[in-house]
Amino acid sequence: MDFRPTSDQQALRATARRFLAARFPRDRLRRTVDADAAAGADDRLDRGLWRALGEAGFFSLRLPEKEGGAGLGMPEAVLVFEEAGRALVPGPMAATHVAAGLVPGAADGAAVVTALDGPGVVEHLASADAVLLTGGPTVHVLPAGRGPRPAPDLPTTVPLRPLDPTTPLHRIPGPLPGDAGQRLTGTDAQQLRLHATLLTAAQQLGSAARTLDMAVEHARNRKQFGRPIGAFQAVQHVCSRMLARTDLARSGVYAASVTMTVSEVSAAKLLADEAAVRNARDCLQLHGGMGFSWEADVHLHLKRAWVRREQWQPPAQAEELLALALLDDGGIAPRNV
Amino acid sequence: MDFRPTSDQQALRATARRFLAARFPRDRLRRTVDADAAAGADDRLDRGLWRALGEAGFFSLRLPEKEGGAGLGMPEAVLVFEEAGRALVPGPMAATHVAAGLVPGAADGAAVVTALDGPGVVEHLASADAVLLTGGPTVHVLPAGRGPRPAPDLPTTVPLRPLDPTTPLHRIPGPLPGDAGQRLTGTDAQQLRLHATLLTAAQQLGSAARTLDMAVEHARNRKQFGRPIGAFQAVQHVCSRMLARTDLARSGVYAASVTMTVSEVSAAKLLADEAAVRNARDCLQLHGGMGFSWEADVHLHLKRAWVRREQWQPPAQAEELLALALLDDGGIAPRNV
Amino acid sequence: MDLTDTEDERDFRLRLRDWLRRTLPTLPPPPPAHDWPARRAYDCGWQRALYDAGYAGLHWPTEAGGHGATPAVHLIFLEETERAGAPYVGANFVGLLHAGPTIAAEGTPAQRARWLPAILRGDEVWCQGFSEPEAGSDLAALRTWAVREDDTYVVTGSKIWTSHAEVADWCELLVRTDSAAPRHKGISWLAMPMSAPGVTVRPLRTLAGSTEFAELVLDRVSVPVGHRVGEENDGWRVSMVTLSFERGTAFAGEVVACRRTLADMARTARDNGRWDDSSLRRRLGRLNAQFTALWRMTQWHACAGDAPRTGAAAVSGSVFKLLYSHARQELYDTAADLLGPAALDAGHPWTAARLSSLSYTIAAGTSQIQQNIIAERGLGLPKGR
Amino acid sequence: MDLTDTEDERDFRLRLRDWLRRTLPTLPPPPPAHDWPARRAYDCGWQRALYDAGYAGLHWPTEAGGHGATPAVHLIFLEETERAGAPYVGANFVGLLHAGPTIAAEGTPAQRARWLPAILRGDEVWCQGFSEPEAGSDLAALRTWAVREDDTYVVTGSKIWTSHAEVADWCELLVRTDSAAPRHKGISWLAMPMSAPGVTVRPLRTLAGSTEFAELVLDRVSVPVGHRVGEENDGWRVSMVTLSFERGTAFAGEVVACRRTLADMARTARDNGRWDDSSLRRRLGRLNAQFTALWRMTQWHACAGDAPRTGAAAVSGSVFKLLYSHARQELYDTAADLLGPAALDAGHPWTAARLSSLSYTIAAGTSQIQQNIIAERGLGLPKGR
Repeated sequence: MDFRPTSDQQALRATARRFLAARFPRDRLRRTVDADAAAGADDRLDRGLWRALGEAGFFSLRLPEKEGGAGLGMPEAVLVFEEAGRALVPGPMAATHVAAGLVPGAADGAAVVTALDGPGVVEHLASADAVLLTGGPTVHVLPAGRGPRPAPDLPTTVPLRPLDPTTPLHRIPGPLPGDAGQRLTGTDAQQLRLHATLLTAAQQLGSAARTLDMAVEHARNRKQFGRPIGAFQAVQHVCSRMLARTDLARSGVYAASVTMTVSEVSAAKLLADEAAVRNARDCLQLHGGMGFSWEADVHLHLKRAWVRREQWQPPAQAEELLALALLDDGGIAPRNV
Repeated sequence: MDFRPTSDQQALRATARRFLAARFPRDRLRRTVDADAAAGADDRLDRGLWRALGEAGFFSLRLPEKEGGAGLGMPEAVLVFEEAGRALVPGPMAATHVAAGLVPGAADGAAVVTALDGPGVVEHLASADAVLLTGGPTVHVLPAGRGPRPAPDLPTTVPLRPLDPTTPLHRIPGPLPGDAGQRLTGTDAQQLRLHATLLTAAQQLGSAARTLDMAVEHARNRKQFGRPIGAFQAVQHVCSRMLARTDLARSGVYAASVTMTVSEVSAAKLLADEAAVRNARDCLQLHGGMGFSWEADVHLHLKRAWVRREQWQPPAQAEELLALALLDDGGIAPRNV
Repeated sequence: MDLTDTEDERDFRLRLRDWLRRTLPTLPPPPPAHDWPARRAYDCGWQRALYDAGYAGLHWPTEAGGHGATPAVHLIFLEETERAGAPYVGANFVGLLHAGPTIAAEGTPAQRARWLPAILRGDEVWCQGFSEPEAGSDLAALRTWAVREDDTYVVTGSKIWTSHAEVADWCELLVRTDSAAPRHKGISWLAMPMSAPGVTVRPLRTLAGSTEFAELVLDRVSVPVGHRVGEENDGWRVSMVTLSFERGTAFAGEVVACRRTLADMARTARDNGRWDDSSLRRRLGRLNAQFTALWRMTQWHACAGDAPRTGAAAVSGSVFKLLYSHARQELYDTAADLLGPAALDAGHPWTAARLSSLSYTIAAGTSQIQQNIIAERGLGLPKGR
Repeated sequence: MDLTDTEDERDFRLRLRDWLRRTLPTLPPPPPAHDWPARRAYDCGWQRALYDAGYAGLHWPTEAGGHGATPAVHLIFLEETERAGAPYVGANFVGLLHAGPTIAAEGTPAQRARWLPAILRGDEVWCQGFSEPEAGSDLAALRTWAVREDDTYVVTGSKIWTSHAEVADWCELLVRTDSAAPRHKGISWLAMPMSAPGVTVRPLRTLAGSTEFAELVLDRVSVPVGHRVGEENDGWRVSMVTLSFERGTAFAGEVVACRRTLADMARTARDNGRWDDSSLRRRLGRLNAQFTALWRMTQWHACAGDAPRTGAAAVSGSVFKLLYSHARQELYDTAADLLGPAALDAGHPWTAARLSSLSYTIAAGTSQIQQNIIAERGLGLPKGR
């Protein structure tokens, strides 16, 4: 047993971070935010960025090498998705990743694939080429496209005024017809959901780690009452709890990427959702009035964390599943041998 | 409208505090604790104290003057019960108070009356002269007495090893026969439960106020790292939240004593339970190792608060009732005219 | 302890209710959220209607142009107007709740005559220039300075988080008039005309996407010395006299509104099926207890309004704000869980309220500052380190 | 990232499991909770059995009499013994987890030879004399002092919260040997024989009613200078070398036990009808997530055991303790809500555990202290005020 990332894994993470710093730096994020906010409901996911993410392997890295992938596993995918969460990369990252190898163009980022997981909301519908329907026992796929009815095969699509400015959403009220779209044969729907859930958790983890860094940086530099606010115990303790929450979520997310059991993935999502939302709230509170302004990034983390919390197993579902797992001895019985 | 206690009410509270300081000072409490802990399950409620409480009007103050009472109302009863909670007076105070005028001897403290409110536990059964059965649509009363079967008319009574050393408990598993005991005609069971619930909330409030005082006193005097611990922001903020919690509970308890609506009494109990339990926990934490010792009083407040939380409408019941009240507009519609 | 209306209070309540029933239907439709001049006109129209009906400055002293009503009567006013769905105080917030009371308490007779009637009639709108970018929670660290030249203060600096700046006539301004004095000394309180040359207003966008706040940039703005309220260098005390003036009841209307929202939430949950989830139901029940008690606490503070403010009583405003701001955030977090994915619609009023509620634990003293105040002034703990 | 056993680890696990299966049934029945001599005998018997089977000092260095096992193997040992329901380390806690490792790291060869084998064999029991009544969280404020007289330290003072003092042979003692030096200097580490004249042991009763702790009163107790480990006045550093030694994994067995308790709670809820309450179910689910992740964090710390301890990694023990102590309290609060009135029975094991869990956020550094450590050492925030 060696739970720590290998040196290859650490190098992969560092590469992902460097790639995102170059290809999606902060000013790029802010331009996206302002453009999207100005456009309103008009969806304009950056396809150049998407293709670059595809070329960098964000979607294909788990595909076998003969299918153009890197033959890596979920631990590696989780590490790079953590970096994507930290950089607040917009778009249906998890859906496109799990669609790689199933939907043409997903692996290399030529196609934007979004997903509808049960009744609820679907992100970036107007920019998408395809919609995965993952709420049922089998996975189906629908074509999607631009225009007033971005997914003509869906019964109703109601555009929302998006809470997170870089995540346009449509609401799909009510259940879908069971025969909607084309069935993807040979695909394990539960496995696909598990993967997407964990990749979403990894993004939440990255966001939580980033708001922790932002809070600590601010606490070191912002002076009030003649000293850095980080010298006040109230501020110190908030930062300490942010770190503890992030570390707990990280343990959960990394372990789930290794074991991929249903209950560990739920634990990972639950803890990462909580870390992302609460860290963003704490970061905002520590920034005071500045944190409440549009120009600060912290609200972007909070809003994205709120969106991801509702995607791929919201907390209430995760908690119910984790409770049930206790009755089955949920991973407590010896497993290692 | 003048929500503040009148000068008569303030004088009554001051009298109650003086009476308890003289009749049930701290060393008396500690002797009771040690004697009860030594005796184990053997119940020995102090009947001298009980009669003194009766003579001082703790049980009779709401009875009409012609029945030997003071003709006062629930606001006055709440103020003196707050003092009893502060002093940690042992015994079934609320049950004996609501039995005054219904059960002979309750009003003047000659009789100890305990209660069983639905299936659950009953306190001081072996010391009691009578047991009120208040869980049904009508109120019934049973004789009680000493010995191995302290309440022969109850189906089963299981003595517990009491969590709070001064509150011996018996568990009564399962529902009672509907015809148990003697029915008290002319008694409104719901009113009686409301009164007992609010009086219990008042005791919780007094306990919360007391542990706040203890915490503040300790924070002023205890020195660590060369200064009083009350100069540390972490300690200051814990104390501030204790005060806020206590004030909120006080607003709820006092208002309920005036309006006596079902939902305000539930709100009072819920907030006072929370204030009593959480203040005791915070007080214990601030006392460090000292707080964990038997000699400190803080554990007595915590344990009594835990017991009272289960009595007369535990939080889950109060919350469900308060939720339902929202659907009926729960006190939000204009009422004053 | 008494929570029922006296005969006078009942008469006032019935008369007010009757007036609201007759008056509210005659109001024009509320203006769009981002049209500030229209909002000013709407808010001032409502203030003028209150003035004409004898409800303006209800609890201000008569010598300040008010009616000298008791705090209880004032609370009835706040309660009934909110229940009836009357307009908010809006653009007149600073004039009625802070600058006005400050002038009433500390101004000269001439200053009162100049400014108070216009506030009460809704003729002039005030904004507040206290906060600065570098002086957030540490208000006394403010740097905007005034140099006295004959009968004029020449003011330079910047202020932040100023509401209604675009449409205000006056700004109550704290400036440093003695840079050598200790932090809390050397500050003066000035009434600055917003039309003065050198005043630039820049809108500030909040995370909710709205522009209700602005930044003021002041470049050698001349303010006559006669516009100073209180003594030179005594402005900190002057502003504090009323900073806690209304803390106990400033949120009275909001608490009434939150209780109505909570009942709406319960009905929504019943209709959308979430009511079957006991964990959601119990959160709603808990919030009901909290907001019921917060309303009772508001009544308590109103009744204790003129009691000596020592010990814990002196910090009751801080206690209330600490509790209320967190309860309000919890309310809208619960609304989001109740709505599920529908809460991701920024157009939903509960989602908009959820965003704006994030400022409640920050503005007008963060929760951290409130807890310092409670600990040191209310509980007598040693000065924090 | 790998969480599966290597071949060696699997062999070790299977061999241990087999040994436990054969050995545990041969143990005598556990002694009554309050019979300390019997408990000592029981705990030392178990330690002797471990020693004979080659499991004592598993991860101690071989030169200290250990087996030099990897942290991962040690963690397997903790996990399997807990799962099998083996006895706890009990009376040997201080010897095996603190005094022993301190002597191994800082003692002379002669000191190691004198004390370590007896610890590993379960022949000698140690207790800890660090805390003092006036020096709680502020451990360095300790006042117990030692005066050197020739080859002897004469020690006077008192210590508190000492476990197993009644049955211990030795006490690892921090004393002040230079009262003029700054707080953290001037402290020395001594091994004090508990049989020495002048040592008085007074039982301390906890709020749980138990007497597992004692107060030590030391009245001119002679300790040979040769019983000092490390240099004179260097005792603070000596004790800190190992105070965080095991923090990352010290609670490994407890986490395994908490996960078993949690599964028991779920079954109890299913049997007593409380399972129908979604709010309780969801709390159980949440605790499952927390304890699953705490177990994974324990494994992480074990694997990172010999990594450089800088930045956040240096405070991983504090992070774990902060999270675990609160999760444990939440676990038993949830158990109480699950039991309802039955939780008011002090005889119920979950109620007893609820009471003892109250000390977890206090002992060995309060949660407040842990948060200071994380902020200053882990996050590099300025020294707190």
